[in-house]
Amino acid sequence: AEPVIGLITKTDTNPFFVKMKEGAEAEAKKLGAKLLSGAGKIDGDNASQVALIENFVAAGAKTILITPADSKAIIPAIKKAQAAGVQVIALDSPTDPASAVDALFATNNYKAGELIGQYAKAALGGKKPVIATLDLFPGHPVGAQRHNGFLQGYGLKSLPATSNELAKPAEVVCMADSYGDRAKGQTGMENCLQKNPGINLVYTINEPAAAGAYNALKAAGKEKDVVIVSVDGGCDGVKDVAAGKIAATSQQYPLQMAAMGVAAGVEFAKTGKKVKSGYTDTGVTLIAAKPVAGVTSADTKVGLDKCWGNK
Amino acid sequence: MKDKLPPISQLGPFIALIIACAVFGLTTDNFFSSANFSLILQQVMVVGIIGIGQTLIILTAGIDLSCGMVMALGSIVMTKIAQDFGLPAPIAILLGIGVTTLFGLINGLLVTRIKLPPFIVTLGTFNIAFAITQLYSGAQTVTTVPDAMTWLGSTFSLGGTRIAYGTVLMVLLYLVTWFWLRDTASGRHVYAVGNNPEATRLIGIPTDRVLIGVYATAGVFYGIASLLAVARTGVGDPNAGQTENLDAITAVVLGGTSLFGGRGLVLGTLAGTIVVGVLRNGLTLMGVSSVYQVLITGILVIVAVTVDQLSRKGAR
Amino acid sequence: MKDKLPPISQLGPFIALIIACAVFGLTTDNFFSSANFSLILQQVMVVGIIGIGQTLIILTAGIDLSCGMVMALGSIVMTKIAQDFGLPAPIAILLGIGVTTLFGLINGLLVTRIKLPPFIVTLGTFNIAFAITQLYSGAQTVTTVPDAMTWLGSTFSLGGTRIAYGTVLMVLLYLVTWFWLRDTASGRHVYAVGNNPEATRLIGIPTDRVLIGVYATAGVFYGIASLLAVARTGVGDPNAGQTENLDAITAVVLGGTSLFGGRGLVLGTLAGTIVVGVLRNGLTLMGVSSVYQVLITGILVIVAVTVDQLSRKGAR
Amino acid sequence: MSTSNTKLVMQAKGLVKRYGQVTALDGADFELRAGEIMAVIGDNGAGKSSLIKALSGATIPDEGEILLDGKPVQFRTPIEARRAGIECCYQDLAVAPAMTIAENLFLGREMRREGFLGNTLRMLDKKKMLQVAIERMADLKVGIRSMTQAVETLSGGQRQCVAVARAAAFAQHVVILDEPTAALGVKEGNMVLELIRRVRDRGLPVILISHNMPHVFEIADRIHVARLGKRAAVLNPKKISMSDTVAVMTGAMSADQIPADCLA
Amino acid sequence: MSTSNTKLVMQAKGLVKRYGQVTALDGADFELRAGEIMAVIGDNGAGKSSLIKALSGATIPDEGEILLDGKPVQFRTPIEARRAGIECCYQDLAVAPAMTIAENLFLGREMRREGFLGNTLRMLDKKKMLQVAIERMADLKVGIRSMTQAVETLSGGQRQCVAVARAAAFAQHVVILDEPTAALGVKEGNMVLELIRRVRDRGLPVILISHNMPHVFEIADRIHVARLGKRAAVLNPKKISMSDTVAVMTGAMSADQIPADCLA
Ligand SMILES: Nc1ncnc2c1ncn2[C@@H]1O[C@H](COP(=O)(O)OP(=O)(O)OP(=O)(O)O)[C@@H](O)[C@H]1O
Ligand SMILES: Nc1ncnc2c1ncn2[C@@H]1O[C@H](COP(=O)(O)OP(=O)(O)OP(=O)(O)O)[C@@H](O)[C@H]1O
Ligand SMILES: [Mg+2]
Ligand SMILES: [Mg+2]
Repeated sequence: AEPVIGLITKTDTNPFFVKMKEGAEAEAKKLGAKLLSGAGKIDGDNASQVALIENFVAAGAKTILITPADSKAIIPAIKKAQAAGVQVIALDSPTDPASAVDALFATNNYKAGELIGQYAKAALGGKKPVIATLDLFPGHPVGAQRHNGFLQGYGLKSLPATSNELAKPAEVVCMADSYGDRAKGQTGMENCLQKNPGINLVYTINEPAAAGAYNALKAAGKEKDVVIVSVDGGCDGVKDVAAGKIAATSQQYPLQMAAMGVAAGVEFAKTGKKVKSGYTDTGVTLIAAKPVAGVTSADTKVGLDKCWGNK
Repeated sequence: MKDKLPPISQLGPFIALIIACAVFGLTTDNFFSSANFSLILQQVMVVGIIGIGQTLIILTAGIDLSCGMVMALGSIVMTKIAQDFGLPAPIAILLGIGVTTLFGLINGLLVTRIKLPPFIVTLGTFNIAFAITQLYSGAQTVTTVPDAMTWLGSTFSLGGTRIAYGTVLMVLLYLVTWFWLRDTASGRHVYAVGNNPEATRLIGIPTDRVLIGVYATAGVFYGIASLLAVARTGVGDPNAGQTENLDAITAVVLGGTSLFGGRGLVLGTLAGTIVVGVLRNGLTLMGVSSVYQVLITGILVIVAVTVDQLSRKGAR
Repeated sequence: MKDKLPPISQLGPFIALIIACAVFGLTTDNFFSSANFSLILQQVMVVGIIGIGQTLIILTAGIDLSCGMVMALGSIVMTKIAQDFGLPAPIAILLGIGVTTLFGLINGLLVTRIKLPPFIVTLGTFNIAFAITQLYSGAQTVTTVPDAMTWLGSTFSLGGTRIAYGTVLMVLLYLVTWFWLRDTASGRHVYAVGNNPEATRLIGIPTDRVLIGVYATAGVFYGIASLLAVARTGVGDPNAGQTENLDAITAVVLGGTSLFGGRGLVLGTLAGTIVVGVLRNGLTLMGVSSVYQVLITGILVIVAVTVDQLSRKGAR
Repeated sequence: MSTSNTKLVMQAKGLVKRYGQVTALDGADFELRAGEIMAVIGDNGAGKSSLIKALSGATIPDEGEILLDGKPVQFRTPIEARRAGIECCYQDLAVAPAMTIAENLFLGREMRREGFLGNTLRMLDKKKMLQVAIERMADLKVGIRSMTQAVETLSGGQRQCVAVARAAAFAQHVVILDEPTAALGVKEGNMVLELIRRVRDRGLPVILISHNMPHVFEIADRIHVARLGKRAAVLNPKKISMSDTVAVMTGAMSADQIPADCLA
Repeated sequence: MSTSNTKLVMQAKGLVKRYGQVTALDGADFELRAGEIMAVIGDNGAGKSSLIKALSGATIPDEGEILLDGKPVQFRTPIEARRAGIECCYQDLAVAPAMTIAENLFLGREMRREGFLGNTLRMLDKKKMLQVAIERMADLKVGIRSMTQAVETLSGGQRQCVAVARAAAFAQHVVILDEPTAALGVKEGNMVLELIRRVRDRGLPVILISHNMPHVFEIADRIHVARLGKRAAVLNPKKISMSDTVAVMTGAMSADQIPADCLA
């Protein structure tokens, strides 16, 4: 019978994970494997992911690919699956400790943040930064990693990659939760502009939030004076970079993660050989329409080439 | 005949509004400005219009969990149809509103014809609308949106303050609904059905038709909210609508409408909606971090209803 | 005196169960195995136990939105206290259950003493419990958990099938609650309060005390659910509990308990919980992708209540 | 028995209504003549309310036939009965407690304003409705201070007056009253009897369910005795004594023991 | 007037109860003697129900004083009144419609099983309660088939019998009945009167609100006339005529026009 591979994403509404799933499905079809997929009900939903691991094991999956919603809470369930002879590979986000899974194909969210931080510093060119951050929502590790990475990259007081709290140096004048959502990002930006009309740099958790922020800035007539940086690298996002709405974004590669994961699963089913353990960085590329000195970036053509979503 | 409904919590949201405004006014510089208030109104217009539909349904002792997801589906349908088939915006908008109305109608038919509890029906259609939204959009944001669909998000100037057309539409719809509920026979029947459905049936009012009408009308309002969501964000967003049901129900309850039906005022919902918007705006201006915002919102919601309840006791 | 409550939807979930099992049995290899059923029971035990508390509250015509978040707070409190102060597990567990009970008590006091609507009270405590959970845990998962707290997640063998102790506890608690509601005075008073609160008060039953008792008892159940959540995942998870309220209410309604209070059976909630668990498990085994799962769940929820409703009409 | 050729306005034949184990109606017959006051009496649970519920479309009988003006009708909802001009005041008072007295009186038959406001905006004429409400209630001489009071703030008897007034005021064809005087004081009870007479004088037949024998004998043209879900007899109150009537009602006397001239 | 030295079981002085604009009680006095049946009559809205609600703890009067056996009491809830042995059957029938007749009869005073099951597990003795319920309802001769029927399936009069039976069966000190015969048939009404007599014979005083004058005159030892929220007079039914009583009640005759020997 064809090997069974399970894919568990954080949600099935975030385009990032939807594309990851599509990539995995395409790869599975190509390699002749059966892909089962599932997702948490909301971001951070550990309980559903645990149930999915169990159900996939029951369904005969020999390899499970997971984007852990909670890097620590998922570990006991992973251990149980491994005890049943299943290979577990983390995608996108690491577990804590990272060694709990057989391998990790991921992007470094802290690093992604650092890149746009560095870019923003150069783009502002010595102007005193007045920063607004549109974060994810309370308690989410990816939200903290990107946020803290961004501040680190800018050279401001920040927190390490392991922290789940958001650093708030004096330069950050306003923080709002966007839930990674366009409408909420727009509302957050509007409120921040009321608080401090002098904001000249906006960090956003992802590109939909960035698009919302741009809407708000445009309505206030400030879109020209403010630098927006973001993370993700979806096609809509890259298009926004090309259009000058977003200054730069850190591009990540969900399709690649998925493809590598599925390939490893098929390999394990056929040969019984587990994937090389440890961390495989699927890479982050800084995409910017206008390169700045001292920071390596790719242009939007490269970005569009490798972007995920509808090109 | 003066419209003396028995006392309902109308003070609650207003007291909360005043307290919140006072605190924000004292602790922040920019809160008290017409620009800021105009902004808050824009931020609440989608939930505000969903809240009208939700109020109607709650007045009949029902509840609608599907409202937000149906709204999201509506905005995907109208934007995607316009994008894929190049249909003129008005037709695409009507089709979108048609879909949300259809969902309302289905809810209404299940509630009346098969006598299912509204909670479970709309939980079902919540899931169904979500799935259809995801499948039809391919989980992709629709970015090519005709200008006519975003017009309501644009602003005009009134005494130096920029006001969005959508805000005006919201207020108008509230006033129309208020008039309808208060001054027409069919509006009073909505109250009667919620107050005592069996009596209303025996008196000879077609209760089923009233209910179906209410659910379908709510669907129309969700469709208008779809359009406003598109106008506000400039895209068709398949991830929208997931929390709007709780938001809208909160606004309705905060506005003093009873979840047991038959008692309430639609204008209270407007006040309830604005309270939530003011809180979010003011707390952000104060620089309160988001966890504390959640905490404060939780406490304030309870305090608002408590103050209202106690003040009404005193008045008796 | 035979316990003949007026007919309520009890068939619904069972019919849905049978249909779902038949379909899954035919289309998948692994569905019909005792191991798989044991697994499903483990997966539903947290929501299952929350559902007992939710049933009690809904029987009194209330509703509890805070249940899941209070459960999450409880599991953070018990694990973090054990981790930070090295307290023995039983004491830490009791403290955790104490906190959830306190939340239940506060809900109950606000509902009875100030006469606030349960929906708005528990919406407030939902937010408050969430914020406290985040603040107290520093948004960090608590990973150092004493073995005694995970014991309920471990299994014993019964005729070759591994059964979790937590599952047994869940079934026991359902039976105890069923007995209580059916065969004791205070249990019957819960029904009476939900059925006609004013009459129950006039008859001379301390309705407020019954209500406060119900909310506090529900808090105890949420505390037990906290422990089971820790036992099941092996950690204290601050992000847990966000969707359990809708899940639990769905199970209660699917189990035939009326949201208007006074009618229902707690065992129906168990069936309702299992239906949802079976669906999720079976659809995953069938390889149905999650969006379609949502769609099918939505349709099945409606179909289950419809079939039930129609079958009862026929029986009359 | 000279009146037996009078036109039958309503007629029911062999009505059966079962609720699970309980048979509320067990082949009940009924006849209502034009312009008469027909009292329906019987023990508690005899099936009186079930009978009139079937006649007014509030429940659908399992078996049997209903004729209105000699034509078979099937009311599936109270609306259909109301369209046929039949108004009913039910025993468990069909009122919307949170709404005002005036609103309750006009529920389902609201008056609109004149002109644009009424025709196009369909705006209610609350002033006029209030005025008519005050008149109608004044007919009953009930001391209610304000018609804009919610019905739930009224005393038991006051509530009943609202329901009775509604049925009497708007009927076109038949008025059915299920124990309209049960909660009423002596004065108010007499007012309702007076009202019933006035309705009859308008030419409308009235079906009156009552346990109050003096009331029944004071006002009824004929008495329908319900017993165990059936019609036990139809009596002539001018001829039969109150105690014999009670004997028939409780089953102490069977129908064939009654002198023929007491039957109606 | 020889009985005026009898012990006063219950006494109320100057009770006032306002609902917004409406003054339901306007300085009402009340006296109940040991072992008597005290009828309370009055127009609709005269404040009868408000009076007994104040006496039974269902509402708290705004002003005034209540004495039980000469001692001032303040009932803040019906529970406190019930603990003092006062049982009340309210006009709008305090029943839980979804629960069975037997359950309704025993609500709040359930019987437990003997031994371990009852003492430790606090298990109800449903069999015994059912049996007692059947006996109590048999006292009233109501033809109800099954005590395990939900109350909502009963006819209006049957429901009333349940509420009356509950109050009569369990009182220790005072029984208050608010229009207990309103919805009852002739037979059942007489049964209730019979029951009231038996309660009095047990030595308990009874307060009976009724609009049924024949009933009142048949059974009452004294008649309290309520009018406009006050006590208009206390009459002696052995001396005064029914029509004079009605005249006092409706205000056609004032209290000082009544011959002194008719007062009680
Ligand atoms: N909805 C129902 N469900 C079950 N049984 C019912 C229902 N309605 C009426 N019954 C039963 O049918 C019988 C007749 O009831 P009905 O209400 O017609 O009596 P009635 O003559 O009006 O009595 P009353 O004088 O007490 O009002 C009763 O035994 C009652 O219990
Ligand atoms: N909860 C309430 N809110 C407002 N007004 C009330 C309330 N309860 C009673 N009233 C008013 O108080 C007055 C007295 O009412 P009450 O019920 O005591 O009259 P009653 O003598 O029992 O009349 P009935 O014979 O009709 O039962 C009435 O005018 C009534 O409208
Ligand atoms: Mg009846
Ligand atoms: Mg009264």
